[in-house]
Amino acid sequence: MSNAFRVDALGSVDRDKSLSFTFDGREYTGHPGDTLASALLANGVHHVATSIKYGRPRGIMTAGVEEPNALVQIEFPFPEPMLTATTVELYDGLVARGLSGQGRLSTRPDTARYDTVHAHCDVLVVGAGPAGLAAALTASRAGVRVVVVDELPSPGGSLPGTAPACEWVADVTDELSANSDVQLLRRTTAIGYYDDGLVLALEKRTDHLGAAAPAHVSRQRVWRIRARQVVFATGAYERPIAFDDNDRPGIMLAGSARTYLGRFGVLAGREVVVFTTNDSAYLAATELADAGARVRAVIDARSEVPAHWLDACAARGIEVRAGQAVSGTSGAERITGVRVGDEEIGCDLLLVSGGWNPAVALFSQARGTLRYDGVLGGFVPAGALDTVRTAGAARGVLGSAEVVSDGAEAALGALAALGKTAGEPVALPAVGDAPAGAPGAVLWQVPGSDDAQFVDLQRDQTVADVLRATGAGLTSVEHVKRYTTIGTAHDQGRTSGVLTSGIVAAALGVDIAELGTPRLRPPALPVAFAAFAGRNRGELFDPVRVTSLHRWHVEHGALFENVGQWKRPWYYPVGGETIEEAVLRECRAAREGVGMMDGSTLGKISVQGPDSGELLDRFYTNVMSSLKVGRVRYGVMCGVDGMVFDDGTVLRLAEEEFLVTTTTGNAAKVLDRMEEWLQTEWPDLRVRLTSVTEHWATIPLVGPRSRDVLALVAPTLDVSNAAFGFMTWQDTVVADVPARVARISFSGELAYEINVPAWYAHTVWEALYAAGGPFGITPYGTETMHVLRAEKAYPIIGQDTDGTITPQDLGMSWVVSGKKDEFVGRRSFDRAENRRADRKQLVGLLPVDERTLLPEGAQIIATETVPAPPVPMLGHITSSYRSDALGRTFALALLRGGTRRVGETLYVPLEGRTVAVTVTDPVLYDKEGTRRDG
Amino acid sequence: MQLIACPWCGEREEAEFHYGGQAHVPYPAKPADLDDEQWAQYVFFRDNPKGPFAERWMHAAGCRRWFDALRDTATHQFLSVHRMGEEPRA
Amino acid sequence: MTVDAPARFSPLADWQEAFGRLPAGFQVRELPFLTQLTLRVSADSPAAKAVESVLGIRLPSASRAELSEEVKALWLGPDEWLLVAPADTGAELVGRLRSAIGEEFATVTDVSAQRTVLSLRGGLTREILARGCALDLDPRVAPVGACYTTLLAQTGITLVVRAEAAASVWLLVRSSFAPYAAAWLVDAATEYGGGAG
Amino acid sequence: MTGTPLPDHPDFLWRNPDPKRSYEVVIVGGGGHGLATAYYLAKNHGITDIAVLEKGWLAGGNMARNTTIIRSNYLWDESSGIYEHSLKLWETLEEDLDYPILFSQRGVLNLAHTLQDIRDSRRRVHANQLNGIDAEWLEPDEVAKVCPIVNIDPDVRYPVLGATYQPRAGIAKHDYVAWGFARRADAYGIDLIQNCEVTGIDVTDGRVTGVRTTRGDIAAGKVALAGAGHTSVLAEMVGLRLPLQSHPLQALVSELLEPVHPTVVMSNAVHVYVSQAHKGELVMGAGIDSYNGYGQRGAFHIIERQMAAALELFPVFARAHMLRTWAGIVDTTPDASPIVGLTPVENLYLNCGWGTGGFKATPGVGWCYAHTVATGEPHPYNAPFALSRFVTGALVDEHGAAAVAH
Repeated sequence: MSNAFRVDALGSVDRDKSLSFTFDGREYTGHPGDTLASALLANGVHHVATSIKYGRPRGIMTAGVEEPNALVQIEFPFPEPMLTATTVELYDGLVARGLSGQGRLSTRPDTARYDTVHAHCDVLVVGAGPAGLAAALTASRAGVRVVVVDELPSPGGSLPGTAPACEWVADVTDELSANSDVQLLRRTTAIGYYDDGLVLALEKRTDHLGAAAPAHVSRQRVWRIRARQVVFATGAYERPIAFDDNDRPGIMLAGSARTYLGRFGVLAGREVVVFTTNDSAYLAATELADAGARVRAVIDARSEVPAHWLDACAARGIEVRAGQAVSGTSGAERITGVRVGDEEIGCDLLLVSGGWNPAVALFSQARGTLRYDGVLGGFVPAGALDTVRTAGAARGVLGSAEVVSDGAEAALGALAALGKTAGEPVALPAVGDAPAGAPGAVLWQVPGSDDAQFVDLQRDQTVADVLRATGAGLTSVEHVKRYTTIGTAHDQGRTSGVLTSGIVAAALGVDIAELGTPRLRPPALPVAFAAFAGRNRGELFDPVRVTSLHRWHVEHGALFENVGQWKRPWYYPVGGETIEEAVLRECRAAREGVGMMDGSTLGKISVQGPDSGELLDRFYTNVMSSLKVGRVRYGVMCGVDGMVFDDGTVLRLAEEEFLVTTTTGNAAKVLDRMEEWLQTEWPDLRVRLTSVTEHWATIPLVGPRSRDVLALVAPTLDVSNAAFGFMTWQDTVVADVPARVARISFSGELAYEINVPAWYAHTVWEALYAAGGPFGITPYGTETMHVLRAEKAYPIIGQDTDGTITPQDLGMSWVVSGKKDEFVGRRSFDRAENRRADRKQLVGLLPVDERTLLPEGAQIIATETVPAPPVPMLGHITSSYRSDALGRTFALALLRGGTRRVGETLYVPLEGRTVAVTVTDPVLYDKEGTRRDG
Repeated sequence: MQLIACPWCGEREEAEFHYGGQAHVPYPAKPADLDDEQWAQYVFFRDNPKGPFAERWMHAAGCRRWFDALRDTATHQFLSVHRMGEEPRA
Repeated sequence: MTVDAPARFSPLADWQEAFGRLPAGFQVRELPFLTQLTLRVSADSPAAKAVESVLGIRLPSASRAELSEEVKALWLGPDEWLLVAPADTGAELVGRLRSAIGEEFATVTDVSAQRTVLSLRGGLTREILARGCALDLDPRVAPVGACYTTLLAQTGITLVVRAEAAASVWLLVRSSFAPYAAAWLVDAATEYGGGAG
Repeated sequence: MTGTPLPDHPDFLWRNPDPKRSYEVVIVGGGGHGLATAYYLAKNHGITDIAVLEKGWLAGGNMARNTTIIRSNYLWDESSGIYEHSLKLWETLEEDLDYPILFSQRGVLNLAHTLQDIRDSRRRVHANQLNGIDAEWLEPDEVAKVCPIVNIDPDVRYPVLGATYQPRAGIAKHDYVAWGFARRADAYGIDLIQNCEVTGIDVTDGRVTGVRTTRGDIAAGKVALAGAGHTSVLAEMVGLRLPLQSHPLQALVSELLEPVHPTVVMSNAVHVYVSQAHKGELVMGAGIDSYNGYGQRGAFHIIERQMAAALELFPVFARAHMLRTWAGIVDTTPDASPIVGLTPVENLYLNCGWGTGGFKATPGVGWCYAHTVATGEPHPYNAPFALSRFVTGALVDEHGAAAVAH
């Protein structure tokens, strides 16, 4: 009985090929061109899902994205939750099952590719139905750049599958395809309108290929189409009617039955009753009858039916009952009959048409206003916007010929807005429309049992639920939506929204035009998370920034730390060392022999111009303008709030040229901030800033033997303390490479910072590494750097500060100039809160037990036993390490009134105990500074 | 994703820009002369109108120039942009 | 002085093989070690004129590059250009420019290793760039000489249209972001075969 | 539990009265905070001559647009004080309101991705514990036990290095919460007046006397502002300038899914926070849009970025579908902490600046703000959040602890 409901000579599926698929555990066949829904219907399957709340059988109600019932879970080739059977293109091997409310995510990783493409055009046409095609062709002939997106595999939309219509579609499509300035995107659904003509669309590129989809082609693609003019030719959705038991399988919207017949050659039933409020359903009645169905009756809620439809029905033996309504249905898994008045009419298919709701979601997102059309019984665009217009059924125009003209008209409007002249007019298709009909009636509900009349089938909400909401005091449709959850499901209320408003308006006795409908939010179609993520996954999720020495670090076994987007060597374990062992070894080398590290990530800003010193004086808390050429000075910058913002060294390269270094994490922020103030506050200063961060590689060479190593690789440089003193710099040649070397130390040891153009970093690094071999030169990473600097109480901005700490809090009053009246942030130091004696200040903490390593982040309290909460906290530990040099553990902490507490014993509460600590001056190593000159 | 018309580079996507908040809030000439209240006004208080708002933006991923813009915060639409120190142009 | 010049490595030295596997319609090559100078000068100032006379070109206006001479000038901002010259000419060029500028206010900074230059060519170039660049690169909108500093996916780039017929562009990218840019370009070409590696 | 049908709302919620000419207290803003304040004014202070004025529909602003995360594990004593007060109220709120608010204490994980994240997280945990707040530090394998779908692979771009965990934290159903307060307030005789926009605030001799609205002038003994993102617009009516900036904040939901996500996960580093709500939908929040805006919509690249980050953390979400996105308007302050207290205008009170923290604070701030309005003095829990802190510099800076303090 395979495909028993397939009708010969209708539809465009490829009957020469068969596709096997499995639904709810049973195997079926269909054809290329089918959707899962059409293939199921061809096999006579109507019951495809179960409702979420009442567990009622549900069928296939529509033929498109508006489907509220036929929700399916794809299981093969890859699990995907909650798709509508009406939009899943059939492929060989598809395995799916009907859902009851919840979908299932795969636990397997999704290896499919997804991507994003930007496109630009003068006119974007959304929808390639009759209106859209006419709009696209009109625009195309004017010589502008056009993009057309359409959700179906082939253009044509709702046009009937008759020969003249098909021919017209083929002609238009051929002409569009021949124009290189026209891009026609099939299987592509516009999902959102964003600002300034940006429309996002989702293209399903390989879904229809199933398991045969090539792995290297993206499965789905998000198009970001930037259009100067947009025409939404998005059609309309047919509206159901609320009547008793209106949710059974075999109840379908009338237009959808036409689609199944015309596009897929599928007769959705053999014994048919049609219930309508308007002319459009007569097309379904006659077409289905012509295809062999027995149409038992057309129940028309209107008292007057146009004569030509009466004639057409009579000619086919179809009874028309005017002024009547379907008041209920019977059946279990499938409808078996309808009740009209006192009479029961047997059927296996009930077609319903309550009129048409223009698809206005995208127009609404574009902030177009809607108005209620009383004849249509729906909301239509109130008018075109400057750059956005609607055409055809999307603005309530019905009838193929009218729709085509309207599409062309919309494109002419767009062209006029672009200042373009139209080309040759578009020919109308010979579709032989029916004579003008009578207006439809607006009917929301047939009186009956409110609790058996479904409004939102996906949420299982009935008229009774709506009335309960209004009875509870709710007067806004948004409240009713939330009370009932109507419109919040997968279909976003495409079939239920206007109906709900109609029922609410009737219940409250207000005008539906005033009441409106719930707001439609993007995306217009549910979109897989992965499609939006696109290619920004895995290694492309976020750029990895690396220095020119990265390969060396990798080859030498470094483990890396993420610092912003940078990968920095964290430590270099040797022979299975733990981090603790490695860091102790690295520290020892730097303190006793020589170490080297990659400091290239430090921010570097070239500051040039006659007013450079003045600019720096305004930013740094100390004076930079007095720095002599050839010398280096440490500086701190604050925010306007007086809190430490960044620190670093400043080299004066020439009378009018400084080189500023920043912390790694703040490199861009410091440059941005300096540029901002220069451009906006002080444009009169003659200064230019240029980032040279990545031009220079920076290699600190650190330790008592660093001088020996440098001497070997820089034979022309006098490395003696007399010739090359602390906090000076020199241009020289290192390993045959022109280099700038500075005597800067972030460890307290004798140290040189060697800067070379980044291309040469590897060569210079290797030369240092080789020359240092006899001295045991040891590469070290950020962890060792942190220990070394902590032993000297050099703060790490962001670790020992948290945006609430001033230079004074860090014990660095010396870096705050008393000579300057003003620098950024100075005024904040005088606020009440800044004058408090009990501010948190940076101190050292020595655990009384020298082996106890305090956890960073631990809090400090005054008592050995922990009182009941809330416990008064005195501060917290910012840095904590095991020190090779000190032979013990130590910590830095921000402690309330800390400098006055030096010598006190305080306590750090840890799980179930407290650790006694002695407060000390933060500088714990070489307080006298004897080591910096070697 | 709005398009913002950089006064130098023309229209670019908003992701290229950095927001700088309210425009025309000059750094006080002599901060030391301000009382705490006045200083707090400069540091922390900015207008927050619903409607047209004079703002500063920077074309961070482009020419890196700061510029002034008049933007409607109710609709998010830019009403005008102009270069620093120049008069607004529609 | 030594006989051999010290070895140097460009940011994408390790990527030649991956670039070599790209499809015919999308050829990527790193142009290593080009001299790059940041010039900051007020347009039309005496200093700018002095620079122009040294280079023999007019400094290009917004969103344009001047490509006619040996030293190319790329507009980066209203008072900022990137001068791109053959490798190893930086010191000499800086010297010439600074002496021409004299006492006027303009700055020239050697930033040769700050960015690397990628040459992209082939019929797929625009299509692949469109996967991460939001700008309209249609030749009618972005003709030869167009120069945009913008975003490619998540990295800043300066894009210069070198030739229309062969769809040839330069991408200048910060050295630390260059491996990301390379990985992104190679990945973007996956669906055309080759390159996926 | 995930995947169960929602309980029905009561058959009656509230009257829809016309405004009277005068009230003892007028609350401007019928969101969660305004409704909770009205409720606690009646319950704790016996004041019922109150109107709550709402320019649209009740609880239709941020209350309808947030991701419903409730937690109290904030860094500073001042913050954890008021949020923990709130969390304690949440724990009995269902009975108190006699409304099924679906408060689900499923725990919240705040992920750490960098070494500095770890330091900041542990600092917060230590502080929380000493403040009597349940907080734990979890290593990556323990994170996976709490939430098996989190990707703890160390080789990803920003690996999960651990997390803080507050077991008592969780989520609730926002509409139910708001309507629970509203129904109780209405039952006390408080007038909830919708479609009533305040267009002016009357002040005589430095003292507030009433408001002007689209539904007529209303005299008031006291006026309490609870306008969230629109507070600047309201304060401007009396010439009061506030350190507030209003920004779009976006969120989204998926379709209904079988239970996969048992807790709440937040990652400030990559701007993701996600839970699976009662019916089974994934509810996710994104980062704040950078610019000021009252448009209740944000830019799409924020969502795109968030999807990428979500998939890094939760690869199983790849084929979940985004059903709807929306945006609220959050009013942010320079220190990422709220402003709750008195104003220079007598009998005019201020509650604003909650940024992304407003929902979780609803009962707590309602309680404290009611105290402030009733007594004319701030409650100890909101005293630190005075407007004056921006002058003295006594900020409660939550930026350091949570760049996005959801």
